[in-house]
Amino acid sequence: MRITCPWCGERDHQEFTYRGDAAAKRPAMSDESIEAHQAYVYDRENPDGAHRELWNHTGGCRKHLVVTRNTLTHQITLCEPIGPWAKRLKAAAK
Amino acid sequence: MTRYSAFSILTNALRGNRDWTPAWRKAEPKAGYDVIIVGGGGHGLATAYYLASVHGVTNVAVVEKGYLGSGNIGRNTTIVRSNYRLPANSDFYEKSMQLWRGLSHELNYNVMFSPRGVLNLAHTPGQMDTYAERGNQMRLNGIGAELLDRDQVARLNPGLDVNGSARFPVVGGLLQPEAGNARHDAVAWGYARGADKLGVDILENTEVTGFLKEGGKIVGVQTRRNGEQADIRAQKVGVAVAGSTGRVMKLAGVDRLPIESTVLQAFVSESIKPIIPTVTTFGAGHLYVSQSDKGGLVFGGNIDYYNSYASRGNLPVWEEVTSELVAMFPNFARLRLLRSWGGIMDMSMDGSPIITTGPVDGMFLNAGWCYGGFKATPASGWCFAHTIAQDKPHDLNAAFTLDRFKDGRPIDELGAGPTPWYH
Amino acid sequence: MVNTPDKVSPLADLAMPNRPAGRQPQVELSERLCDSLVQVQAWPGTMAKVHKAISDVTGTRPAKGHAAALKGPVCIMPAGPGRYLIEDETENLEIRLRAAIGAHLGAVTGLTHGRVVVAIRGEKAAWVLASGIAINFDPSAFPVGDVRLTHHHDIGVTIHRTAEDAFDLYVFTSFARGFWHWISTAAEEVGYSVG
Amino acid sequence: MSGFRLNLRDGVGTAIDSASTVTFIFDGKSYEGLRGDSLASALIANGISIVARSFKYHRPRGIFTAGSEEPSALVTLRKGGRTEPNIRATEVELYDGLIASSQNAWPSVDFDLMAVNQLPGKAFSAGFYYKTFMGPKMAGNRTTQFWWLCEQLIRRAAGLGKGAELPDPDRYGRMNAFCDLLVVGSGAAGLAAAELAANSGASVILCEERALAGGALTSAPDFIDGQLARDWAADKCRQLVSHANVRLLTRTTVQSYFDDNTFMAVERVADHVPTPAKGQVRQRAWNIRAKSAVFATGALERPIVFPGNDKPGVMLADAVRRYAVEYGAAPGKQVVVFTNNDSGWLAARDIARTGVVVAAIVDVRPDVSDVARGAGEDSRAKVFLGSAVTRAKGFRTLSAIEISAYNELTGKVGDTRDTMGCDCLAVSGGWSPAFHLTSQQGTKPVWDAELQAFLPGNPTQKWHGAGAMCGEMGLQAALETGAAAAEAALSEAAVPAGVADIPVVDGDRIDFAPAPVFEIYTGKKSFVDLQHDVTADDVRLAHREGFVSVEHLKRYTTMGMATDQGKTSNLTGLAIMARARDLPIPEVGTTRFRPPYTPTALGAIAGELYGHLKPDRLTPMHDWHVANGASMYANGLWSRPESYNRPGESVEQAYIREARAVRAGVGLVDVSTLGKIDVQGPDAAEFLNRVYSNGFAKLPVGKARYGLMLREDGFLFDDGTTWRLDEHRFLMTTTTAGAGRVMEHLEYHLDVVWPDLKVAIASVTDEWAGVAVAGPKSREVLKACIKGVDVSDKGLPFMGVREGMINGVRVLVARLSFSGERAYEVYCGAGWGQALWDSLLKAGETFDVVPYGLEALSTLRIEKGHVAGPELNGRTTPLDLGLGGMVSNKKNFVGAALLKRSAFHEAGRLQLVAIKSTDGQKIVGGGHLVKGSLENPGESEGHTTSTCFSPELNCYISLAMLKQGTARHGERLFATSPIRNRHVAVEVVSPHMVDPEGGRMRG
Ligand SMILES: Cc1cc2nc3c(=O)[nH]c(=O)nc-3n(C[C@H](O)[C@H](O)[C@H](O)COP(=O)(O)OP(=O)(O)OC[C@H]3O[C@@H](n4cnc5c(N)ncnc54)[C@H](O)[C@@H]3O)c2cc1C
Ligand SMILES: NC(=O)c1ccc[n+]([C@@H]2O[C@H](COP(=O)([O-])OP(=O)(O)OC[C@H]3O[C@@H](n4cnc5c(N)ncnc54)[C@H](O)[C@@H]3O)[C@@H](O)[C@H]2O)c1
Ligand SMILES: Cc1cc2nc3c(=O)[nH]c(=O)nc-3n(C[C@H](O)[C@H](O)[C@H](O)COP(=O)(O)O)c2cc1C
Ligand SMILES: [Zn+2]
Repeated sequence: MRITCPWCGERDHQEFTYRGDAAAKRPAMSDESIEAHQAYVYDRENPDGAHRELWNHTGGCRKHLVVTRNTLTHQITLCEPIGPWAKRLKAAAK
Repeated sequence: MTRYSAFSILTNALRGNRDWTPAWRKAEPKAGYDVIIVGGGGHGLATAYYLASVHGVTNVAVVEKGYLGSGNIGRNTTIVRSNYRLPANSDFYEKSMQLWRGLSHELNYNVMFSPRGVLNLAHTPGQMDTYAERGNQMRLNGIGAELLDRDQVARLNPGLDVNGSARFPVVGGLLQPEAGNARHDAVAWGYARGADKLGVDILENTEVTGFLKEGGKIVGVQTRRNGEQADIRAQKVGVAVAGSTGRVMKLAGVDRLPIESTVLQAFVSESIKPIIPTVTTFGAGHLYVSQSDKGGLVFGGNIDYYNSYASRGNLPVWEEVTSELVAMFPNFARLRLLRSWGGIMDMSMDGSPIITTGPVDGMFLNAGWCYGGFKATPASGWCFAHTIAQDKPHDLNAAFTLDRFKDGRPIDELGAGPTPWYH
Repeated sequence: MVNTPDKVSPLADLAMPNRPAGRQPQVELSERLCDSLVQVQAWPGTMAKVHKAISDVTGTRPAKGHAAALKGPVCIMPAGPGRYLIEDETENLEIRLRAAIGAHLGAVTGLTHGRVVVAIRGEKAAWVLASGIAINFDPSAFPVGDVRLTHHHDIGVTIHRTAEDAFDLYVFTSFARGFWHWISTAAEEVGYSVG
Repeated sequence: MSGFRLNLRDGVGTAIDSASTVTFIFDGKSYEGLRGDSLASALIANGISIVARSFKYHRPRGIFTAGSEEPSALVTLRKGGRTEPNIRATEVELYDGLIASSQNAWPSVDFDLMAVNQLPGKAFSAGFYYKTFMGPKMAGNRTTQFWWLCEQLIRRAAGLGKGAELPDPDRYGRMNAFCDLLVVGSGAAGLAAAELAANSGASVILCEERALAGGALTSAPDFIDGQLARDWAADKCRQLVSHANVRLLTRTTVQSYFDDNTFMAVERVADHVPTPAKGQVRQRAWNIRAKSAVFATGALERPIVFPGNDKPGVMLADAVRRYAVEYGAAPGKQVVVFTNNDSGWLAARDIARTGVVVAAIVDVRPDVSDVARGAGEDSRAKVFLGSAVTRAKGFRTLSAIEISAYNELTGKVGDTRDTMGCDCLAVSGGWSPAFHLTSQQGTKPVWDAELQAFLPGNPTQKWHGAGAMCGEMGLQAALETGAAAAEAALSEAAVPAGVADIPVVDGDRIDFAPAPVFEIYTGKKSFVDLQHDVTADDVRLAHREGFVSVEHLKRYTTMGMATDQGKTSNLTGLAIMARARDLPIPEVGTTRFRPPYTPTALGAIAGELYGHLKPDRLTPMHDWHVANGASMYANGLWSRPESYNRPGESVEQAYIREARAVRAGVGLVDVSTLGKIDVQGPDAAEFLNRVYSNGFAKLPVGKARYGLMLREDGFLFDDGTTWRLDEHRFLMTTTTAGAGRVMEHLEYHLDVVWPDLKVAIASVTDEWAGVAVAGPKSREVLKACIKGVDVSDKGLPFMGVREGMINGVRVLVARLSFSGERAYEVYCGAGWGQALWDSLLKAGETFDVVPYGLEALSTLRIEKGHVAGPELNGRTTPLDLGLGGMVSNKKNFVGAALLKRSAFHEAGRLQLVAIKSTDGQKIVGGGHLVKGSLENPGESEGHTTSTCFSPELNCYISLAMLKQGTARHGERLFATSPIRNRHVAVEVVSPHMVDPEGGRMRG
C-alpha cells in the first residue's frame, strides 16, 4: 500500500506504524469512568468497508495521520493530517 | 457410507474406484433445527460433531457461505501445540492435544496428526530463562516440555545456523515433543463427514445474511443460498465465523466487540525431500516453519497489522518472513517460494479466544482465535458444544468470556496489552 | 583550561580513505564531519517568529517546501511540520538558538552527537541508495537541494541531495556502523572508493 | 533418444550461436550444447528424452513446454551451497560447465525403482491418505504412532529434489523503482505499449521473463512493417533502451502484484553464468511502484488429455515449434501434431519448414479453415480430420500413437484409423490467457465461450491488459491493443500520450477459437496434472466423493498445486469436472492464482536482508568493552557488555566480583542504551503528569523523579527517571527495550489525544552517552574529575541534576541509584562518550574502580528489589509490584480509570516478593514456586523473574511473583525447575533485601 503523508508525500506503508481505529476517542481528562475507558480501550467496530484509521509516519516525519481505507479492497481514499499541525497542513495542501 | 480403511481402499481400487460415495451429503435445508452453527470452518464443524456425538443433539445444521473449509481452517500453517504459559490457555489447549491424539480414529478419517515436536529457538540466556519458565509451567501442568541446549538443537535441525557469529545466535530452545502438525483440510473434511454421519446437515454455499429475532431473542437465521433468500429457524444459534466475526455479529445487532480483523499470510515453498523434522520458530523475530508431508516448507510470521477483510497480503511481510527464515536456515536461500495466501484473523484484544453464551439471547459466540485457532479446533468444538447444549460454559472455557475485558482479567500470553496486532 | 576533546565518530576506523585497485569505482563514500546540529520545532502559531529567530542566529531563513536553505556553513533542512534540522560550524549553535527561541516560540534540541553524516557521490549514487531506500530518487521527484526523511529498515535517515549525483545522509549515531555496512556492501556492485 | 540438432541455417536456430559450443554435465555425463541453448533444448539436441520422474508414481517425464509453465522437466542445478532443486530445464540458460542432475529417482531417471508406486495404481487414487494409515487404536499418545511411522516413509518418498545442506554463498539485492508505466511482457503487445509510452516521455519499466525480448515474435514467421518479426522486435528493443526514460529488464519475471500497484519482479542477474562476479548479486528483487501497468503477458498453450499423454515425447505444439525454429533442436524424427484449433496447423507448417518430418496432423474437428488447410499442405503431413489421438504408446518414451475417429460433439471415440510410429506428438488444445497477475489482485476472470478460455475480467486496480493476455490472440490485434492499453494507462498516470503509430502485419490471420474438446476419454489412464500425477479418473473420483467445487477438487486431488501451479493443466481438469457435473465450465468456476507467478528464491525475496537481518546498535564505548574482555549480550538490536571476564573467570565469577566491588567501592557501567527523550514546551510538565502515574507537575528544576508509565488498560508499560532541566525542558529516560514504544506512545497522545498541548518531543537516545558511577566511593571519583558541580550532599542531593565539565566535556550529572548505593548517572555527547569513560576510569583508579556489565547491574538491582523488564512483563500492575504508592489518586492519568477494575484489587494476585535459597543451591532462571517435591511439586503458586547470586547476602536470590506474596514473607517454599532438574528450598522475603531504608543511596 502507498500512503500519502500530508507532509512527506506518498510513501510505502512500511514507513508507517499502524495505530488502529481513529474512531476510538480517549475520554476527557475529567472523565474517570471505567465504562468510557473500557469502550475506548477494547471495543471496536471493525467494519468491512471504509475504515478511518491512524498511522504514524515513524519512518519519516513521525506525525500521525488519519487514513480512510476500505478494508475489503485496501483502497485508500483519503489521507488527512491530524494533531497540532493539521490546520496548517490542510491549508498548505490547498 | 463406506468405512475408510486400507481394506476398503484395496477392494474399491479393484472395482475401479467406482463405489466411493460423497464424504458428506449435499443436504437441503430444513425449516428449522435445534441448533444452527454459522460457519463451516473447523470450529463450526467440530462443534456440530460434538453436539451430536457428546450431547446427542443431532438436529443441527452447519451453515457455510462458501465451500466447506474455505476459511482459515483451509489456509493455516497447521501447527498444533499447547506450550502456553497462562493456566486458562494451558488447560484448554492441552484438552485439545488429547482430542487430537485420538481424532483420526474417532472420525475414521486420517487427519494426519503428526507429533513431530515444536521447537522455539532462544537467542539469549534471558530468553532461555523465559522459555524455562514456560516449560516449567507446562511440566507442572503435566505437559511434556524440554529445554535444549545449542548442540541438542543443532542435532535436531541440521541446517540451522547455530553459529555464534549469526546476527542472533541460537543458544538453545524449548521443545514440546508431542506437539506438531495436522492436515488442515482433513480436519474440516473429517469433522464434516463425522457430523454428517450423525445426522448433521451441512449447508454449503449458504450465507447467513441476517438473524431472526423475536422479543430480543435470536430464533434463527436468514440465509442466501444459490441466490435465493430463506429463513431457517433454530432454538439456538452458535456463531463460529472466525475472521468474519465483526460482520456477522453486526447482523445480529452487536456493533462493537473486542476484536479486529487483519490479514495473516502463509507461505509454502516448492516440494523438497525432508529437510526439517520439527516445527521450528525463530526467537528473535516472528517466524514459524515446518515441512508438509508433500515436502513444501510451510511458514508464516506476523500479521499484516492493519484491519482487513481482504485475504491478500503485503510485500513487507514477505521480506520479513523470508529474511528471518534464511537467517535461521541460510541453506534455504535458493529454495523457492511456491505460493502465498492470506486468511482473515479475528484478533482479540488480549490474543486469547472468546467462547461464550450470548452476547445476545439465544446466541452463542466462538471467536477471537487470532493466529492460533487451528490447534484449538477439537477443544473449541468440544467446549462450544458444551456451552450451547448446557447453556453455560464448561470449566475449560469459563475464563474465555467477554466479561474478562470489563473486569480486568485479560488472558494476555504475551503481555502485549489491548493492541490486537501486537499479539 | 582543559581543551574539549575531539568528537569520536563510530565510523572513525571504517570510513578511512581508500581506493581499491582494479575496477573504476562508480561511487565514493565518505564521512562528513558535522560540528553542530540542532533541531528546532516551532509551535503551529509561531512559525514566522521562529524563522526570524533562526535567521537572526544563522544569517539565513528556512527555505520553502522540502528544500534545504544553504548559506556558507549553515544548512537548514526541513524535518517535519514546523521542524528544522540546522547544521553549522559553530559549537554553541544550540545555546544561541535556545536563547533566541524561548519555550513560548518552540523547542530546541541538540543533535550534534546524535547523527553521523555519510556522504555518497558518483554516477551510481542514486542507484546504490535506491537499492535499500524506498523513495523515488529521480531528479524530477527529488530535486537537487531537497531533503527527505525516510528510513533504511530499522535505521532512520535524513537525506539531503546536494547535487544530482551527491547526497548527505544523516544517520542515527548508534546505527552508523550498521548503515555503513549496508551501504558499502550495496556499493560493491558498482565499485566504490572511500574518500 | 530421438531428439537431434537440425542443420542450422537461416530461420533454424535463430536464438543460438552455432559457432560456439558449450560443455555441460547432466547426471554425471558430459554433453555439448551451443551458446543460446536452454538446458532443455540442449538435452533435446543430445537426444535425451527422460529428464525427470513424476511426483507420486515416479513415471518417466520428458520436456513438455519451452517456458516457465513447464510441469515436467525439473532438474537439480549446481552443487554444494549453490544446489538448487526443482529447476525447470526449459528456463535454464546453458553456460559452460553447467551441472544438472535428475531428481526424485533412484537409482536413475532411466530406471527408477520407486516406479513400483505405480503398481498399486488405483489404490493410490486421490485422497487415499485420508482413508488409511490410521493404524490400530492404542492407549494415550501411542494412537498416533502408527501414522507417525507411515508419515516418515511417505515424507521420504514425496518431495522432489533435495535442498542444499550448506549456506548459499551468493548475495541477493533489491532495487526500489518508480515509474509511470510498468509493462509486463515484451511480445508484440508489450513492445507496442512500451513504445507509445516511451515516445510520450513517460517513465517506463518493461520486464521480460526470458533472456531474449520479443515474446512470440522470436519464432513467428510473420512480417511487421515489412520486417521479419524477430528483427522488428530486436529493433524496437534497441530503440526503447535508447530512451533515458525507459528501463528494459530481461531475465526479469514480475512475480507479485500487491496493493496500490506495487510489484515485485525478480531479475536473474547471474544465473546464466557459473558464479556471480565480485560484488555482483545473484538475483535482484525489484520493488516497483507503478502509476499504471500494462499486462502483455501472452497466453499459455494447453494440451488435450488422452490416454498415455504423459509419455516423454508428448509436448505442446508451440514448444516443438520453438525448439525447432529458435534452437534448431528437433524433439523427434517423426512429429505428429494433434490439435483442436488452427494454431496447431501453423505450428506443423513452421516445424516442417525447419526440416523436421511432420508425419500427420490430427484434428478433432471434421473441418478446418482454409488457412489451416494451406498450412497443412505446406507441411506435407497426412491429415486426419474428425479424429483424435486415442493412445500414446511406447516403453518409457513415445514410439507410436493410435488415431481413431472422434465425434467432437458427443465426445465419442470411433474406430481406430491408424497406428502410426512417432517419437514426438505436438499437442495444441487451445490457448489460455496468462492473467495470473490480475488474479493475484483478486480480479475474477470471466469465461469466453469462443476462445474456450477465461479472460482476466475487469480491473480493480490501475492496470490494462493487452494482446493474448486479454484474448486478443492475433499479432495485429496484439499491436493494436498494446498501444491502446498504454494510452489508457498513461491517462491514469496523468501523462499525455502521443499518437500511436501502429505497424502493419503481414502474416497468417487465423481464428484461434478451438473446438471445446479437453479430454479424449477411452477409460484408460490419462493425466491432467503431469507433475502431481493427477489423472482424469482422479477428477471423476473427486466428483463421486462430493469434492465438486473447484477448490475442493484442487485440494482433494492436489491438481494445480505443484511447482507449475497448473499453468497448463488447471483448465483441463476443470473442464473434466464440469462435464462430470454436467455444468458449463464458468459455473464450476476457477481457482485463484496467488503470488508468486513462478517459484521465487527465498533469498531473492529477502534481498539485501539475506545475511544481515538487522543492523547492530552500538554504544560509543562498544570497542572499549570488547577490547577489555566483555562478553557482549544482545538487548534488542543493542549489544551490551554482560560482564568483563578476566582470564579464567566465568561470567558468574565475573559478575559477582563486579557487584561486590560496587558495593564495597565503586564501579562504572555503560548506560548509553537507555531510551532518552527530550520533552520540551510550555505544557511539558502537564503532559508528563498525564502520562506518568505519579505526579510530575511540581518536580523542581534541577531534580529528577522516577516515574511509572501505564498502558491505558492499567498495566505497567515502562519506567524510568525524568529530569527537569529547566522550567519547560525535561530529559526523560526509558528502559532500553521500551524506548521505541514509549516514543510512539507519547507521539500518539500528543498528536491524537491532546493536540492542544504545546509539547515537542525528540528522541535523543543517540545524542547522549551515559555512564553510571555507583558505589560508596562514587562521589570521590566524581569529585576528582568534575568541574563546576558541588558534589556534596547539599550541592547535589539525591535525585539532583546538575551540569558540569569533566576534562573539557560538558556533562549532565544526576544523582540516581539503581544499585541502591550512592550513585550518579553522567551523560555527555555521544562523540565524547569514550573520553568520559576514560576520564571516570582514570579518576577512579585510586579507588579501584571496576567496569561492570549487565549481569552485575542486574544483581545489584535485584538485591535492592528494583523492578525491570522481567517484572514489567505486561501483565503486572503497580500494585502487584508494591509500587502502589506511585499511583496518584489526586489526578487522572493514562491507565488510571481501568486500574480501578475489580480484578486488580482481588486477593490471590501474583505479587512481587523475593526468595532466598536456604540450602545453598543455585536458583536457576525460569523456576516456579511450589510446596511439593521435585517428583510431586503440586501447583505453581508463582514464578521467579530475575535471579542471581547475591554477594551481599551470600546466597542465591531471586525476585518472584507469588500468589498473595506480600502477605507471605517468611514462608518456606521450593523454587522448582523440573525442566532443568532443579529444586531449591527457599524462603520468601521482602524484595527490599539490601538497605531497605535507602540510607545508602540517599546518603
Ligand atoms: C495464514 C494462517 C496461518 C495460521 N496458522 C495457524 C497455526 O499454525 N496453528 C493454529 O493453531 N492456528 C493457525 N491459524 C489460525 C486458525 O486457522 C484459525 O484460528 C481457525 O481456523 C479459525 O477457526 P475456523 O476453522 O472455525 O475458521 P474458518 O475456517 O475461517 O471458519 C469460519 C467460516 O465461517 C464462514 N462464514 C463467514 N461468514 C459467514 C456467513 N455470513 N454465513 C455463513 N458462513 C460464514 C466462512 O466462510 C468460514 O468458512 C492460522 C490462520 C491463518 C490465516
Ligand atoms: N504460436 C501461436 O500459435 C500463438 C498463439 C497465441 C498467440 N500468438 C501470438 O502471440 C502474440 C501475442 O502477443 P503478446 O504480446 O500478447 O504475447 P507474447 O506471448 O508474444 O508475449 C508475452 C511475453 O510476456 C512474457 N511474460 C509473461 N509473464 C511474464 C511475467 N510475469 N513477467 C515477465 N514477463 C512475462 C513472456 O515471457 C512473453 O515473452 C502474437 O504474436 C500472436 O500471434 C501465437
Ligand atoms: C499447510 C498448507 C500447505 C499447502 N501446500 C500447498 C502446495 O503444496 N501447493 C499449493 O499450490 N498450495 C498449497 N497450499 C495453499 C493452497 O493452494 C491455498 O492457497 C490455500 O488453501 C488458500 O486458498 P486460496 O489461495 O484459494 O485463497 C497449502 C496450504 C496449506 C494451508
Ligand atoms: Zn511524513
